[in-house]
Amino acid sequence: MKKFINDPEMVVVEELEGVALAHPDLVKVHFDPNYVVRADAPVQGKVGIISGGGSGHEPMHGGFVGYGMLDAACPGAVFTSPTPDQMLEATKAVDGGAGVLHIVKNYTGDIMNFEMAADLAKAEGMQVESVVIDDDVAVQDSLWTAGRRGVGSTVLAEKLCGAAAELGRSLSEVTDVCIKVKNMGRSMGMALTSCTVPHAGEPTFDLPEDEMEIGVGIHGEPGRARLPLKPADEIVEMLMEPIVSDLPYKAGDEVLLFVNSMGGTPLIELYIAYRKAYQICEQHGIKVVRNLIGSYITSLEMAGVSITLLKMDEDMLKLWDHPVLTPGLRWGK
Amino acid sequence: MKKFINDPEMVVVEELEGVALAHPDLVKVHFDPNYVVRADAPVQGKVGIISGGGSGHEPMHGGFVGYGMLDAACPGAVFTSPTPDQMLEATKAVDGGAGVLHIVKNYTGDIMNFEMAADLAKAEGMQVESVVIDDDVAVQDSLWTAGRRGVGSTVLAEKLCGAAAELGRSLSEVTDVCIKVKNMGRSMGMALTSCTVPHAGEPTFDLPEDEMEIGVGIHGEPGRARLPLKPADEIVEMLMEPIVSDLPYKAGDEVLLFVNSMGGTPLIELYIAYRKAYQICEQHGIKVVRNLIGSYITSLEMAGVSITLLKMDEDMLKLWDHPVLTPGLRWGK
Amino acid sequence: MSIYRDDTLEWITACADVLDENSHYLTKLDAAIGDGDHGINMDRGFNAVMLKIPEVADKDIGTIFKTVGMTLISTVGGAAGPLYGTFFLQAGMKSTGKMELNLEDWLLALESAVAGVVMRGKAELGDKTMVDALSPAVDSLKHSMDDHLSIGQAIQLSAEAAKQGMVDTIPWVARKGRASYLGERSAGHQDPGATSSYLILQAAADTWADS
Amino acid sequence: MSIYRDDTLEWITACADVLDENSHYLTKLDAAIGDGDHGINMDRGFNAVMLKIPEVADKDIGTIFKTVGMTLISTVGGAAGPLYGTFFLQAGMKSTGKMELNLEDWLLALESAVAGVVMRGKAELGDKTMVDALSPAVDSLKHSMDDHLSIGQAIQLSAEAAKQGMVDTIPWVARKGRASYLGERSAGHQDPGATSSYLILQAAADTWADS
Ligand SMILES: Nc1ncnc2c1ncn2[C@@H]1O[C@H](COP(=O)(O)OP(=O)(O)O)[C@@H](O)[C@H]1O
Ligand SMILES: Nc1ncnc2c1ncn2[C@@H]1O[C@H](COP(=O)(O)OP(=O)(O)O)[C@@H](O)[C@H]1O
Ligand SMILES: [Mg+2]
Ligand SMILES: [Mg+2]
Ligand SMILES: [Mg+2]
Ligand SMILES: [Mg+2]
Repeated sequence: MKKFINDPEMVVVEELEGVALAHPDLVKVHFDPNYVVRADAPVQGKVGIISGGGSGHEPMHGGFVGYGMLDAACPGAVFTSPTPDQMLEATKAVDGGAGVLHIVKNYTGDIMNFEMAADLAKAEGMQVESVVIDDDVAVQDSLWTAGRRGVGSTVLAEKLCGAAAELGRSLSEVTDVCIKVKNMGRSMGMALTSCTVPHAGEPTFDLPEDEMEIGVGIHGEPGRARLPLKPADEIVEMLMEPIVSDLPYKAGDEVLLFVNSMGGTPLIELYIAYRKAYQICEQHGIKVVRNLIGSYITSLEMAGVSITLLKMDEDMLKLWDHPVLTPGLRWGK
Repeated sequence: MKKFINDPEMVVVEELEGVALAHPDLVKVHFDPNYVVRADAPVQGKVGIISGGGSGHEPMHGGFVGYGMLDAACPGAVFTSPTPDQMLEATKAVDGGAGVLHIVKNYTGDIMNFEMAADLAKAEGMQVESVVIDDDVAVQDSLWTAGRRGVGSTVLAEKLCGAAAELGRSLSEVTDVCIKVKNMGRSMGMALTSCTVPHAGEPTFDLPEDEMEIGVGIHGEPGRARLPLKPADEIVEMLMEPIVSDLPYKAGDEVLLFVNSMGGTPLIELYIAYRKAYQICEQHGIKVVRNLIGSYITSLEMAGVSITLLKMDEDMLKLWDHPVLTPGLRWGK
Repeated sequence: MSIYRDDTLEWITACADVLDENSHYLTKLDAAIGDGDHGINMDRGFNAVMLKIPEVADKDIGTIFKTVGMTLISTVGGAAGPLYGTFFLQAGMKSTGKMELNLEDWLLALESAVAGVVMRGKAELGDKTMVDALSPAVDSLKHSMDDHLSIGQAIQLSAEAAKQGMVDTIPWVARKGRASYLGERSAGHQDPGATSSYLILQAAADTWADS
Repeated sequence: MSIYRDDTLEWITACADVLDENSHYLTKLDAAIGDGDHGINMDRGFNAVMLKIPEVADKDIGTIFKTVGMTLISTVGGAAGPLYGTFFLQAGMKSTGKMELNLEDWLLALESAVAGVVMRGKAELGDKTMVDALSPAVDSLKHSMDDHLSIGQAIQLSAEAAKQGMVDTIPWVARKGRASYLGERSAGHQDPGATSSYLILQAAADTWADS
């Protein structure tokens, strides 16, 4: 394992220390329980927005705390959902009297831990809503399984809900925005290499030089299929087809196209992916009206790409364009 | 070689096509000769700022074209400096009558190609200044060698000069800002893994599982020494000591601390590096007043980290904080 | 014969030991069909438990189990944290004020613990989760009660039932938890949570063999 | 005996071939002490040259060499682009209007070409660059002139001198170009640019052996 770390045990804490030193103007970091919270929290009268999940997906979620996005983020151990006390304390810290929205990615652990936290917070008299993001079309959806994983749409939900809250919308209105993202967003990812959980010390999976994992999860969960390595354009087709046909996205739809690096894939390759994804949208008559290209929801150093489409309406465009000022996403401020 | 590409020959062109599709509001991409230029170029009466170099360092330089930073960027083949016709055409395209500054990284190829372009541009009656950035303390400086390489300070120079030009400063004033960055910035990098030039198809160097390359160049040039892999904090010390003692940075100095990923190192590890670098500054009484943390000057998918210190004064702070609106760096707009 | 307060403390210690020893093994199982952290998660949780236990070592069994549960909830995270946390919390509820447990007490505690896991995780038998190891253990205990076996014998049989349940998960397709994302590809792998459940119940059997 | 226009075209084609064949080798040399692209750069440049050459194949040698130079400048990039570009531009200047070159013409062309490289790159003998192969070739040509050798013989000797110059670079510490960043660690490696220079001059010797 080759990582730029000290002790595997200390990775999350030391990273959070770095965040605290780097962005004191934007965020405060609370330790034990661990959460990252807006420097000016709680914002009175504003709906508070919280997300969280295992570490190793940076900048998600801690990097999205700040004006116009999250009020707090709860980082768990690497790839392990955080514990209820983190979410409870964070919820208390951001509650400005207008209620708190929990944006949860659909993983059994995240669901259960957030559920316990929400129960505890409600028991203490707080108003809490939860929306579960489950946009990964790599996974077959069914009432009988854990359902789809939450991936790229989460970043977009955090942005749009953050803007809605900033605009003074109510908890139920902000929740509706989140549900819209949940309903209108679809994603799929793939890996060229495995990631290595620091504590585990060896790659989560073995991927021979000439193979790739299509439909991989952001924790290195195996995907739909292991296939021979293909040129970028073919891979993008393999990702786009299930995405487009799932919602389905149709001619005339306006979308945000989000091309994401799993961590180890550099920007030069992302633009090659973006180019092909854009062309496929064009072929379908789908209009790309906004985009996001970069490392936003990662899997440690895994090489790979994920693509998210989000169908946009006028309100969502307005919320997307609203200023945001966080360590990981910043414009207009 | 595992890359998300189609044909190694087409990497740069396809990436540029992606950039063109992704950011038509910010930039135009010109092909043959290849350059990325501000959508609104030339800005009349404003000093034009151009940089360029081999591709593979994204977002540098093409990702820094836009309001408040570069007017144009000339991408060469991967790790190969661009040709004079690219710089000549780009210079013409951005000349708004106030002259053009070429920000050149100190590599023999970049120097010679920019030199030829500047000669040609001057012959056509344009006013051109050039500043060569050579901030890499890993390399011994001497009159008898090619001197130090240009690395991280280049990004900072592009930001500060871009702001100065936006504020209406003259070519000689903008050039002075660039010279100040050249004089006040120092950098050093290291690699955990090699990068692979697409065309070459195999890693530029072999680095065993338990070794690292200290002082590596952004083209995978071997560095000062190959050493056993160490914990992050020790590595940061090995990078910071030569940087701090070179200028030297002294107690009371105000600096911008730039912690950069070589491409394959994820954000979680960068914050661990930032934490230690900040602490070392503190120990020296050096005050970190601004920072930049992320993948800004990369070496394809190389895993590794580089650190840049830039001593700031009041004017530089003002220029740093000035709005910037480019694909790769964005705030205030 | 009874399980005394100190026996439960011994069991918790044995759990910590066996999970530490098997941390890598559990993680490998989880890497195959999950995200490769189950062993790390359980080890982290029981390390925290071992630090917490001295504070309540002189309390009743209910308090001890509840403390284990609360500690697991706030240190394990992931799916296993709320599930094993609920497991011990529920066992603790049923043991409130008790300084010793007879076989019926233990059955009620375990039954309630497993019911808590099912309520929290909504998994059914055959979904390829820890429930597939836990549920058969409860059933086995019930039979042993009917057959008037000793606690030691009964608990050994219940651990064996858990083991069988664990092994049964191998060919199944997961329908709950992270492994369910794999669909058919989850078949052929033993469920890590079922494995840790077996280890925990086997630790009870080993610790209480003479009860 | 003379080098005719068609001989120069043949030489350029031979350069393209030999650089294509040795692209991987040159790149490996460059990977050791540079950035691993020299072979790719030269190959890209001479591929472009081969596309351009037909347009000027009926012109004078000066035009042909200048076209090679301009094409290399606008397609090679890196250090080698301006250097080899200047090399052929300068050779072209000295051959303006000529349809054939005698030994003295070739000497003047090569001398001017190498002077152009030195002017552009400011490298001195012993800096471990292409100059270390090119300069000895010029010196050798001068001696051959004095010794009244045939063009074919003279050019073969100059290629041998280039080869010796190339081999001489191995133990040296680079003082120019990317390899200079390595300091002492550049010793023990043959300079890629000196190698391509030798290959180019050897291609001339092979092509013009009977001139
Ligand atoms: N809904 C559920 N009900 C019961 N057990 C579950 C459920 N989901 C997951 N599990 C158990 O949790 C185990 C995984 O735990 P762990 O790896 O620690 O959590 P995570 O999947 O969050 O990484 C699985 O092997 C399975 O036995
Ligand atoms: N200043 C210089 N003068 C002469 N030759 C040089 C100089 N700098 C570099 N070279 C030559 O250029 C070669 C490297 O070319 P190449 O790899 O194509 O360019 P780059 O170093 O930009 O990648 C070196 O091996 C050396 O022979
Ligand atoms: Mg997990
Ligand atoms: Mg090069
Ligand atoms: Mg797991
Ligand atoms: Mg080179």
